[in-house]
Order: sequence, then structure tokens, then C-alpha cells
Amino acid sequence: MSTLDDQAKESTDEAAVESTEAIQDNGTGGYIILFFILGFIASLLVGWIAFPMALYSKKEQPVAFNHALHMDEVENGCESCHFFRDDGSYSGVPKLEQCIECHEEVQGDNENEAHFVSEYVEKEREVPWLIYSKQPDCVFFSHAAHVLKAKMDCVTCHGPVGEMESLPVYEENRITGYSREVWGKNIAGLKKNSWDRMKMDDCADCHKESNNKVTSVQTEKDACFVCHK
Amino acid sequence: MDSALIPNGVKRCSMGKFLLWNSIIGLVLLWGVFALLLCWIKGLNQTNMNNAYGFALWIWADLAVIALGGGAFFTGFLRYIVGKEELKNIINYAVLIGFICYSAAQLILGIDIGQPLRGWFIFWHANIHSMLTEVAFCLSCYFIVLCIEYIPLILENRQTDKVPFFHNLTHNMHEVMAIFAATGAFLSFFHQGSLGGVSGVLFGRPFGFREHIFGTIWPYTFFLFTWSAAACGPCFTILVTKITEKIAGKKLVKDNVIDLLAKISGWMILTYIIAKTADTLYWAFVTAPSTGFILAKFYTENPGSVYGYWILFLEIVICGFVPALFLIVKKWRRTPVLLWTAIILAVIGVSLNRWVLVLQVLAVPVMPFTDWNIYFPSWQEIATTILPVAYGILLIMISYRYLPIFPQEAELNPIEPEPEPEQEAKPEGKAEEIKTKAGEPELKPAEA
Amino acid sequence: MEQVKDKKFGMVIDLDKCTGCGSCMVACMSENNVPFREDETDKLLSVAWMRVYKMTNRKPYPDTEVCYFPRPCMHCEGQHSGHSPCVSVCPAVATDYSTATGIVSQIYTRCFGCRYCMAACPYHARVFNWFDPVWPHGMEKSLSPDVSVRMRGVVEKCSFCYHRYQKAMEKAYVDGRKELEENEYQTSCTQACPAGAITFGDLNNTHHEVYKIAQPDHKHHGKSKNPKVFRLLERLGTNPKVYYLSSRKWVRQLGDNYRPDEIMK
Amino acid sequence: MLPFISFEWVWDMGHLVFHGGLWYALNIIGLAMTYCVLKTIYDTYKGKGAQHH
Amino acid sequence: MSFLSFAVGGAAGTALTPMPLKLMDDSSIWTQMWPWIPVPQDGEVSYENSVCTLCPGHCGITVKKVENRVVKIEGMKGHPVNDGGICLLGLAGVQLLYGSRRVKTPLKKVNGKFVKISWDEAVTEVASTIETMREKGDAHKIGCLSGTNRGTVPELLKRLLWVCGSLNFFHMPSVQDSYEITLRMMQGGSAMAGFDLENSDHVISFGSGILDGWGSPVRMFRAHSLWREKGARFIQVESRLSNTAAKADKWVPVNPGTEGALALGIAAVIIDESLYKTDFVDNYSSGFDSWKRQVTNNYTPEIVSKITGVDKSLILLTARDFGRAKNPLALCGRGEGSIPGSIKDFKAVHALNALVGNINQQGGVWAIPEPDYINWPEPTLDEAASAGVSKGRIDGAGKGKYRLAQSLFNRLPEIVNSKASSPPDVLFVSGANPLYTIPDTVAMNEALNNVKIISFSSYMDETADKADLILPNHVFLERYEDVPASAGLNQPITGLSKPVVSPQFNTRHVGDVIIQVAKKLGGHIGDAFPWSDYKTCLEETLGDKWEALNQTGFVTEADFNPTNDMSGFKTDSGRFEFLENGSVAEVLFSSVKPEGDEASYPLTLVPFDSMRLTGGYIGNPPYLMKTVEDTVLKGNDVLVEVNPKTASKYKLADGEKAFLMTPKGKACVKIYHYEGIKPGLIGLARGLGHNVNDRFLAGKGVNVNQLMGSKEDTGSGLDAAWGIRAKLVKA
Repeated sequence: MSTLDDQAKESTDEAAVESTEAIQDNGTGGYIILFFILGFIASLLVGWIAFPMALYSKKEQPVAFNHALHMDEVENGCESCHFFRDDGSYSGVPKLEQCIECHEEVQGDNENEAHFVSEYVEKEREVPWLIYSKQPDCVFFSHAAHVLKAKMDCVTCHGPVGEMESLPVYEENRITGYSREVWGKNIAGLKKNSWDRMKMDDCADCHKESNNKVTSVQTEKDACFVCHK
Repeated sequence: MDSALIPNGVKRCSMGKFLLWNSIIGLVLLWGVFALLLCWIKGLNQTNMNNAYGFALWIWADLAVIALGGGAFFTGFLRYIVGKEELKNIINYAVLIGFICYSAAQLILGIDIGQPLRGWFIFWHANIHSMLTEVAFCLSCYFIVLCIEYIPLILENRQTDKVPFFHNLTHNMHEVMAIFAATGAFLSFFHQGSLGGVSGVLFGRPFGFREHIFGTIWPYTFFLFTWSAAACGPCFTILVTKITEKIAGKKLVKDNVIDLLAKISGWMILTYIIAKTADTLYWAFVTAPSTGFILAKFYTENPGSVYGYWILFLEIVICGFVPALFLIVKKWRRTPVLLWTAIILAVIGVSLNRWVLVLQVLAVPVMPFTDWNIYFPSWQEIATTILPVAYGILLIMISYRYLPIFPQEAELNPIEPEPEPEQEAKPEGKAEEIKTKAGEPELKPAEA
Repeated sequence: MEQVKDKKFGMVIDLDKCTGCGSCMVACMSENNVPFREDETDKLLSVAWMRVYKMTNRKPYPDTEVCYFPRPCMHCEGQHSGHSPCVSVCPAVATDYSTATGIVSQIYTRCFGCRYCMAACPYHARVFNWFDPVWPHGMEKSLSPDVSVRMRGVVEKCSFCYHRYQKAMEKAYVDGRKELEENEYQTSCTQACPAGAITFGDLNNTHHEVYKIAQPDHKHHGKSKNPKVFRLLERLGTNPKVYYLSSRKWVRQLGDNYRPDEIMK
Repeated sequence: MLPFISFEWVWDMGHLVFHGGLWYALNIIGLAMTYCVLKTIYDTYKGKGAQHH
Repeated sequence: MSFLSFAVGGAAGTALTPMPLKLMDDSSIWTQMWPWIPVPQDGEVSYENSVCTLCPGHCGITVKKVENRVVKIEGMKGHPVNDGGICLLGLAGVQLLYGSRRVKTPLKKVNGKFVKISWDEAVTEVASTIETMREKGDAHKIGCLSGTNRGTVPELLKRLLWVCGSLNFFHMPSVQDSYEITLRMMQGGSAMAGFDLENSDHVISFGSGILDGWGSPVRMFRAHSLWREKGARFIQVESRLSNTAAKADKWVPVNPGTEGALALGIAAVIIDESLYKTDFVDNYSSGFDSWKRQVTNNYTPEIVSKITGVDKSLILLTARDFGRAKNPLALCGRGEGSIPGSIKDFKAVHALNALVGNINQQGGVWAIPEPDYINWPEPTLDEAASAGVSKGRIDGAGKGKYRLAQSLFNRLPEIVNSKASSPPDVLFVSGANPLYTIPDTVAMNEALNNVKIISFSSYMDETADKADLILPNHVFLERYEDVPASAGLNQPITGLSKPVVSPQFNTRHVGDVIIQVAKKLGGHIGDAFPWSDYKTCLEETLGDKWEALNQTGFVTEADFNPTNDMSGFKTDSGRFEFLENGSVAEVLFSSVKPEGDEASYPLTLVPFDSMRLTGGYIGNPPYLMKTVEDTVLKGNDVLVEVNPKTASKYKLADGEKAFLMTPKGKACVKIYHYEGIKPGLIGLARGLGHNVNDRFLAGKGVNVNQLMGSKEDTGSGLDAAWGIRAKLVKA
């Protein structure tokens, strides 16, 4: 208790001293401002630089895939590998079965391909692709509605993936488990291109622009169940 | 040993006694925190709520503490807008009580929602048609106002007041306090009302549903709630002040202040209860019967007849007209027993009203082939409801000890000789005794 | 974009045919990834979108009669455009009314669990996830990807199997259509009901079976013109889209509240 | 909550009245507080409040 | 102070970074996908047709798959039994596939505990067990209990036993057996009973839970809906307001066990008022006159009213309505039909049908020919086998007073106790759970104490738990199996249950195991099973049906129509026999008295069936448990239905705990006041009180078979107990 007592005394003294100083000495005032600025700058650095670095973990794709190279080989553009099934559902990332159609055996002298064939084709293992545009389970996204009905192209949302020669590093949000592409590269959430972000607001913006039908009594926009399940 | 922090001109109990009581209340608080953590970690299955009782003890507690905390806005309104100067002697305490009530309400809401981490959706994704949204916004804003009103009080502590910045801030805030008080009254009007609207808009629940003003905007319970909070809130302020005086063993606020507030309360309660009676009659004979419900369906044939006509009688007569008369008639109001009775009844009345409009609404079966729902809270619910009470007591204890809450205290309780501000040698335990429950062991000062 | 006609999906449940077997409940659970717990006997803690109530005429043996009463979400329209009891009260727009389909949606990831909608719903159609949903090891394989799995602390309810509408529309888009046939979108309970007691379809479409039975009078908030058809708690003004058919008078009367003077009439 | 930004925002009477009232109140609180803080800084700089000690 | 200003600066700076917003957003997204909440994987959706074998109804199912996962079972559109409809058990079948109750690998009991063994070891073990038995000359002491007696799997089991030297193949009896016996007695030959329900305009059911699981449930529901549409009448005779009674146009509450008397009473009125079909009676029946004399003398409305407790006026009314109907139909068999019941009841009801001339008529009772596609060559038997076979059956079925029965497993406790014949030493169990489903489980358990049980159960149920060896079969979604009939259906149908997913665990098809065991045993036994595996066997057996079955899942005989065909009677007289052998005694109804004395057990316990509780060998999957009402089960307590009058007599409040005691056992129950049960009765749901490896099912409620006794029917030897004397004592 005596220690507590002492501390109390000390702090009281300190406070008294400081408050006296504050009025008398403008130098101390500057000292306070300095600390304020230090704190301000430190937090800016943390928030803008350290935080995004800490938030995302980087993951390599299992196979180095060259979209550009494949685009040259196939006849039907993106739909050659990413196609609609008969029931209207979208196949998404190709299964091994589709890859095997061409890559039953190693075709060229690319070591990535060799790795792919030996690790996956021969072992009949599905490739555990990391999907950049993977949306939460609550999202119902119909490729058919966008591509077939609204005649949108892939680039609008996915960007010029077809021209990429290598897959970008997959950055996973340590809290949510989603790819950084969903929130966007820019930590502030700013975007330049239509494909820079895949948040609900991005869907909503486009729906607002292109859809003149108001179906939600709450938001006077598209009803929730258009995009949710 | 903390005498440097204690306001000038008043006496406080010894540090040891203070700490002991703090720790006793602290234990209760910890019990509540434990229950709170259980609810957060394991989910709301820790409660006895169910699909029929989505709202239960917590929501009642919310509504009740906000009604009781209404003393803050209404006293502020009377003091700063109407200009009842005497009330400056109780406004600090009213603000403190309001602050406690509102922070308690927010804490309880934080436990009550199934997904606390998504709580901010109510602001960000607000649906303005929902009464709860209005409650959330106004309640949060008013809580900011309460903080602003509470800040100068903290800064008036003897030590902080020495800092010129804080001293000046206190001064300047007092200067514009009327603005805050007005804003507070504005916000309170809406969130108190919206709480009344919570059950009033439920057209699927004939027990709670009320006709709306202009047909669509707000149900009449909106106004009844605001009115009842303004009427009964000050009673709670008086009640807590009186209890504090009992515990402190000394007079803290002059009688004329209490008398004025009590009188105003009395008239407010009377007008409220007349309106409430009218509302009840209209509901019982017009609104509810139009959907096939007669009054007897709401008050009879339920298990153990818990929800009987007695509730109406208790709420409107015993806890309505009776306290109103006690407070209005000067002679009765100045009889301590009757004053105590009146303020306690008023507090019970408004709490009962909130209970009925949350719990009984859900208890009444709406589908004819279903039965009454009866609910009793789990210990976790009770503990988390007691938690803010314990927190409130702690905050009052600390605030009372270190802040000049009662401007008239020094005047009413002159002490001789004044203790040296920074000197700590003298044990203070004997200088003053808090009269607590009989049989309380004499509290010895610590080994200082 | 060309306008597609607004739908008003609704249901008629034939209480004369319903045997109370409970298949609709299980069909719903299985379709919608409804969780289950070890003890499901406390029906007020149980998550079930479709619940079959048992009502009796309250007469003693041997004059007792029993009627089973399946109760999905009523998808109330209210007295004016989508003013259902629950939608208007949700503080975070987690539930919404679509004028294109007449379906009351519930977005589990938006819901923060205040349960105001549950207090608002007189049908107890909304249930809260008091517990974390847990599937015994291996059983999670039976989960359908068409419906998102709910987490603890949110409210859920019947969606009229809206995902089936979404899926049917996808198929229609692939076929180059914008409208569905009556049988392309049916709820799981409708499809499963072994007694064929449930009829589902568009109440705005006079060709649909559901319209023919329910005969909704859209000028009077959908009140049925069929004397054997009634809606649950119609007098509250909820304007539900689920209709019931019964040839028994006491059943129809138990579907709403009546003052003693009204019953004598 | 915010016009132009929030998905739920609708330009209608309800939103204008509700949020009008809300932002009105918030602004008054904010302005009054800002005034207090600025005036306090000014007063302190002027050396007011020191005599209190 | 400096720290404070640093903190204030930090706060100000942080407010200008995206961090707070982003963290808030991310944390809420985290709550939207908590790692412990499963996310179902998306993928290609496919549908496969198969047949559900969870009950004798045998509905067509369409299984919805996502990639290689079964996510939903739906009714198959266009299937003759259910046309798209499906019951709740079928819907919950997915949970049986993925449930925790499965036996995941062959198990052998060593010192009271199960240890995992390989399939090779398991097959060797079975083979050596059989070998040993044969060497000891005890081949006839090998028995087998199968859930059904039709189809290739039971036939394979039967064949294995036969070539090894045993005829002791048992199957779980049901009302189907009673109906077959009745048809054999009254119409001759062997056939299954089919009911042309859809075309009947007046149905009277004597206690049959036709909406509680009787026959093929979905088809019954569909027929009921059809009656509602076309205004057919439906009368339910039952002592309890079951779901069936609740849906009937008229519920006739009757003293339990006297339904047969009421049938004869109705017959008497119909004869008396000449409402019967003289054409049929005169031209196609025999023994009518003496039968008529007995009935009209002994079953006047007054007498019947006394026996049954039904008002005379109601008897007359019911009889006249029935007699005047265009296509009347009477049904028999209590509840869902798991207890065969008294043959006298069946004969009374069937005679009533004949009286109104609806045998092989539109809307009447049809004789459905037995499936005939299994035509395997007769195997050769060695000496040991012949010796064993010559010892006959231990249950006496097919001989003497049991000549009508095919299998009487219910007699096992009696056989063990009486030592009249030697009980089996080894018992194969396939698709059955006798320790749960056969009344008087205590006695059955004791009877099996010294039997080596070899179980093929897919689930760890009560019988499997007692087994010495478990060779887990695939569940119905993982295996091929022919499904030869659908209970009560008015046409011959063969279905094919197909594997829609690959086996989830280390299980093996019981047919494959049999073939492998036979091959292991070699010699003439191996020769009797010339197929390499079960699928080959099935394919060869089904012959030209195989293609069609694989395509559509079922084949029917489209041209099957026996109406007006009166040539089918294979009795000695070639006519319908009102009286077999002209024996008068067979007409006279005698109520099967419940076990126990009335003085110490003043009440009567009657088990009841419900769609929401499967009383069969498969216990309720979790989703079914979810549908069980809280008036049946609350927590782990079972509720018994008691009429409020009876309850007040014994001062038992609603929801109060009490002990339910019968001569067979005692259980703690809760009282549920139910106006829909006759005073003096106690209703207890069948299907609870399982003791299996499944926390969603085990330990909930009481197994009514624990409290029930078996009552041998004098006519057939089958179990005819419909209830048991009981009492309720406050707990």
C-alpha cells in the first residue's frame, strides 16, 4: 500500500510540475507538439504500409500457368476452358479432366508443364488452384445472367487475364481468408478499372447503372435475392 | 492517501473502506463480465430466450434504463431551456445517472445481438424505417452528448482542474452547455419515442400494436414513451440521490431542489397516465378488437395467469395516479415517506410498462392454435443485467469520491478543520462514516 | 432492357390432403442445409423453416378432430407494396421484399441478430440460430452449395427455395429464354409432398394452378374468392401469400382470431 | 448511412428527414465541441486559468 | 504528457488511414465465414435414378449429386409407386449414407470388444465357421434372418444355407405375410395382395395406418389425395385418433383388438339387407351358406356393438354405406403393419371384400403374382448338406399347426426355452434388427445369448452390437440390388437400386461376401455360386430386364389387369373359399387377448406408428428426429398418450412423470393428455428408445418392444399381439 501511496504522490507531483511548466515554458509545448507529430506520422506509416503488409499473406499458385500462351492455342477464347454447362451453371476453373484433353503427356519442353504433368496428371490429382475472384458463400453470382443475358465480357470484372503470361501472386487476407483482389490492391479501396475490386458495392454500382427495374422495396434497387443465396 | 483528489470542502470515507466496497461491487461486476464473455464466446444459447422470445430480459432492461435515464435529458431541458436555475444543484448527478444508464444500455445491446462484430451494420446499412435504427442513431448521438456533459464534471476534479487547458475547457463547455442540453433533449425525444414505437409498429402483434399518428408516421406509444421517460426519469434521479444521501449519511441536495423536480414530475406523471389511460382504452376497445382480440384474451387463461388484469391496475393506478397525486399535492410531497413511496412507485410503473410492452407482447399467442409463451431468464441473463448496475454503483462511488457532483454538499455539511490537501498522514476512517447496512463490520483503514 | 412481368409467387396448401407426415419439413431441411442438434424436442430452439402444427377442434373423445397445418414463411406483402411485418422493422436491411417475385428475402451475412423481425412475425416463421451449426464428421458432405450455410447468431427463414428460381433462370438464359414455365420453379416442399397437398406458382399468372385454387382478389389485398380458402391471420393485414384450403369450418376458423360476438354470427 | 456511398441510401423524404435531423444534431454537437476546444486552446495560450492554481 | 500527445497524434493519424474501416469490414467478414462453419463445395450437378429400400414401399428416387457428393434425394417423377412424391425417411436417406451410425470396416468381437479386421480375414472367418459347423454335423444349426424374403440377396443367403445344409432361413414377418396366408387360404396359390386403391370409392380400414406407414406410404398418400379429389369415402376403424383416423371422413373408435368382429358385424348387416354381390357369391365362391349362417347368427349388430363398443346405429350406417358403394374396399393390418396380426382378422376383412364382390375387381383386392425372375439351377448337395436339410426348420414353419407360415422367428425365445428343437448356433443377420424390432426384446436378447451372430448390418444397431462378427454392407445408395415388389401395389413391379456414389467406407456388398464365402468353401458350395461377383449374378438373373432397369430404374407389366378375371382361384374348389375346409371354427372371431391380468394391470398399452418415427430396423436419421413432435418426445423422455379421463382417474397431470409397467417391463414416461385416445388405453410411439452408436438417436425415449410381449396367432403362429396390459404409477 505504501508503494501505491508513493506512486500516487509522485504522479500528483509530476502533474503539478508539468502543469506549471506548461504555462511557464513554451519549449515544453513544442515538445508536446513534437510527440503529437511523431505519433501522427508513425500511425500513418503503420496504417498505410505496415498494416497491408501484415494483413495479407502471399501464396504461390501450385502451377505456373500462362494464360496468354493458352489463348493463342485455343479456338474459342475464354470459353474454351471456362464454359457453361447445359444446366446454365458455370464451370469456373477447369478440372484436371479438361487439361488432360491436351496435356495427357508433356507437350513442349516447358518445365512448368512437366511439373504439372508429373505432379497432377500422372497422379490424377486435382490442381488446388487459388481463386482470385472467389466470393463468400452467401453470394450467388450467375455467369449466365451476366455473360449470356446481359452480354458482358470477361474483362469487365476479371481484367485482362487472357493476356497475362504468368499468374499474379495470390495474396490472402489473414482475417477473412479471401483474395486481395476482392477488396482491391489499393488498401484504401480505390479503383481505377472496373476489375480492380469485387466488393458488393461494385456489383451494386453496375446494377444501378444498367438496370432500370426497381425490385427492392427497401433500397429501391435490385432485390437482395438477386445476388445472394 | 488520495486526499489530493478529493474535492475541497467535503469529507470522504477512508481509502480502505472505499477499496473494500469497490472490490465487493467489483466481484459482482466480474460475475457479470464472466456471463458476458460466455454469451459472446458461446453465443446466445446461454440465455433462456427462444424463437418465441427473441426479445427478453435484456431488451426490457434496455428500455427500462433508458426510461430511467430520461432524468438527464429532462432535467437538462428544465435547467437550460426552461430556465429552472435551482436544478443546477442536481443536474450533475442527473447527467451522471443518465451517462450510466445509457452506457449500460449500449453494453447490453452489445451482448444482446447475435453478431456483435456486425453491430455497426445498424449505422452503416441503416434502414431508416426501423424503429431500432432510430433508437440506435439517437441513442448513440445522445450518448455522445452525455459524454460531453460528463467531461466537464471529470475535469472539475481538483487535480485536473489545475491544468489550465482542462480548466478552460470546463469553463467553455459550461458556457455552451445549453446547446448540448437542447440537442440532448431533441435526440432523447426521438429515441425514447422510437423505443415506444418498437412494439407499437408491430402490426403482427395485436397486443403491442397501436394506431399511428397521421395514420402512418409513429404509433401513439412513441409519445407515451417520451412522456413517461420525462415523467419518471427525474423520479429515478431523485431516488438515486436519496439513496446516495442515505448511504453517505448526509444531505447532498437541498429540499427545494428535490421539491421542484418532484412537483414537475408529479404533473408529468399525471398527464402521462391520463394519456396512457386513453390509449389503453382506445386500444382495448377499438384497435385490438378489429383484429379479433378482446381484452380478456390478453389477460386471462394464461399459464398461472401471470399476465392478469392486475398488471393494468398496477401500472395505471398504483404506479400511475397514486405517485402523481403524491407528488402534486405539496403536503404529501413534503412528507418523506410519501415522497419515497411516490418515486419508487413511479420507477416501478415505468419499468413495468416497458416489461409489458416487450415481454407480454411476445407472451400473447397470436396464432389461435398456439399457447402462451412463458419465459424466465437464465443466470447469464441476470448476471449481465446486474453487470451494468454494479458498474453504475462503481462509477457513482468513484465519481462521488473524486468529483464535485453535489454543489451544495459543502454548504450543507460544513467540516472543521479542513484537511490539508496534499497531506496523507492522517487516517480518515474516523473522520467520517458511511452508514451502511446494520451489522457491517467497522472498516479499518489500511496499514497506512 | 425489356421488362419482365412481375411475379407474385405464392402457395396453396390443401389441408384436406395434408396428412401431417412431415415430409415437407425434411424436404426443406435437406434442400436448405438446415442444421440439426442432438436434442430437437424444444421446438422453440429448433431451426425449421417449415413447421407442421397440429390443431384440434378442442372437443373431447370421441368427437376430437385433428388437422395438420404446415407453416412456411408467408412472404407477406402487407397493406402496401411489401410492407410486411418483418421487412420494415429490420434495422440493417437484412431482409427485403422483392416486387419482382414477391419473395421476402433474408441475407444471413447482413443480419446481426437483433431478432426484431422475430418479434414482428406473428407466424413464428423466423428462427434464430441460437447454436453454432455443427455437422457430425462426414455429414457436411450432404450440404448443398445452392444455399449458404448460416452461422450462429443470425435469423433465418423459408425463402420459397429462391435458389431454385435462380438456377431455373440460369437454365433459361442458356436456352435464350427470359420467362419460366410453371413447373420449372417449384419449392422443395411442393415437389416432395407425398400427398400432393402443396401447390406453388405465380399468383399473378391466371394460368397457374395456384391462382386457380387461391383465386386471389388483388383489389382486396389478395383475399381469396374461394370460400374454402383462407389465409392465416388474415385480419392482421399481413397479406400473406400462402393460402390454405380446408373443407372443415372449424379449421378455417382456427386460422384467425375472432371475438366471441363474431363467432356467434 | 451516407448518400452516394451507402448501398441502402434512397433519395426519398424519409431519408432526407431522418438523416437531415441526424446530421443536423451531429453538426451542432461537433461545432459546439470544436468551438470549445479552439476557444480553450486560445484561452490557455493567453494564459487564462493559470491563476486558478 | 508526452505519451498522451503521442497517443492523440497516433489516434488522429490512424483515423486518416484505411486501417479502422478495413479492420471493421474484415472482422465482420470473418463472422460471415467462421472457419468452423462448413462451406459446401460447388460443382457439376447430376441426377441419378434409383430405388429407395428403406421401407417395403420401394419408391423411385432421383438422387441429386454435386460432383461426387449426394446432396439431396427426391422422388422420381413418373415412377408408378410415388410419381415424384417422397416420404421423409427417403428424404433423410442422405443422412444414413454419411451418418455416424455406419459400420466403417469389418469388425470382430474379441473379449467383448470390436476390433477391426480385413475383409479377407472376415470372409475366412465366415467360411471357417460354416466349415466347422458342417464338420460337426450341425449344418442345420446355421440360421439366417433377413429383412425380406424376396430378391436376389435373400435368395443368395437362402441358397448358401441350403447348400451348406440348413433350411433355417427366416425373414422379418409383417402384414404382407398375413395377407399372403389369407390369400392362400381363401383364393389358393401364392400371391401378394395388391389393392386397387385409386379406383375405390369407399375404403374402410380396420386399424390400418394407411397414412401412418402402411403399405407403400407415398402411394397411400397419393391415393388418399385422389379420394379427396373425387369424393371417395374413407372410414377408419381404430381405437386411437391416429393421423389416419384424423384424415378419415369418419373415425370409428373401436375397442382395440375387436376390429375383426366389427368386420363380421358389417358383413352380417350387408347379408341381412341383401346388399352383397350375389353374382360373385353365387358363381365364384364356395362355403358361403354356412359362413353366412355363422355370421348372421353370431354377429348381429347388438352383439357386435357390445364387443366393439361401437354404437349399433353407427354399425348399420357404416355397413350400408359400404354395401351400397360402387367400388368398396376393406383393408386390414394394424398401424404400419410391422406386426403380422391375427389371421382371423384378415380373413374376416377379406371375406367382407368378397361379400361385396371386389376380388379382382376395379377398386378391389387383387392377387399380384410373385416375382419369377430368379431361376437358378438347383444346386447339388453333399452328404452333410443333405443330412442338415433333412432336419427341417427349427421354427416348425410350414408344418402342422404352423403349416401356413413361411418363417416364425418370433418363436425363437420359445424354442430356446422349451428345448423342443435345437436353436441355431450361428445366425446371419441381414437387413434386420431383431433385438430392437421384435416385441419382447428382453426375451429375444436372452434367446440370442448363445448364438454366434454374423451381422451384415451397415449400421451399428442393437443386433450388430451383439454380433460376433460384422461384415458391413454398403448402404442403399452405394449398392446394386433388385427390388422385386412394392407393398400393396396393384401391379407387379421390379425396381433396381443402384450405386449413386462409390462406397464411403470399407464396406462390401453382402452378395459379394456370400459369393466369396462360397468360393472359399469351394466344392459343391462354390459350384452353387457360379458368378464372379454379385453384379454379374444380378445381371444374369435379371436377364433382359437388366437394360431397362438400368435405364429407368424399374419395370412393370403394363398389361397387368386382373379385373373380372375369376379364373385365378387356385383352391381345391377353384372358387373363392369363405370357409377353408368348411370349418366353422375358423369363422368365429375370438379377440386376441392382451397379455397380463386385468386386476394388476388395469390399462392397456397400444403401440402406435407414425411417419415421423421409423419402427423398422433402421432408426430415425437426425432430420426425422427433428420432426418428432414434443408431444411424443421431450428431451429424452417419451410421452405416453392418455385420455384426460383416464389420467384424472389415476391423478396423472399433463406432463407429469410416471412409471409405465407391463408384465414385460417397466419404463419411466411422461403423461400427455390426449383427447384422441380411447379411455383406458395408453398410446406409446414405436421407434424410440434406440441404443445405437448415434447421439442423435440413442437414449431417446423407450422402445415399446421392451414392454410388449409376443402373442402367437393360433391360425398362423405369427405374432398377433396388438397391445399388452399395463399400469401407470406416479413417479
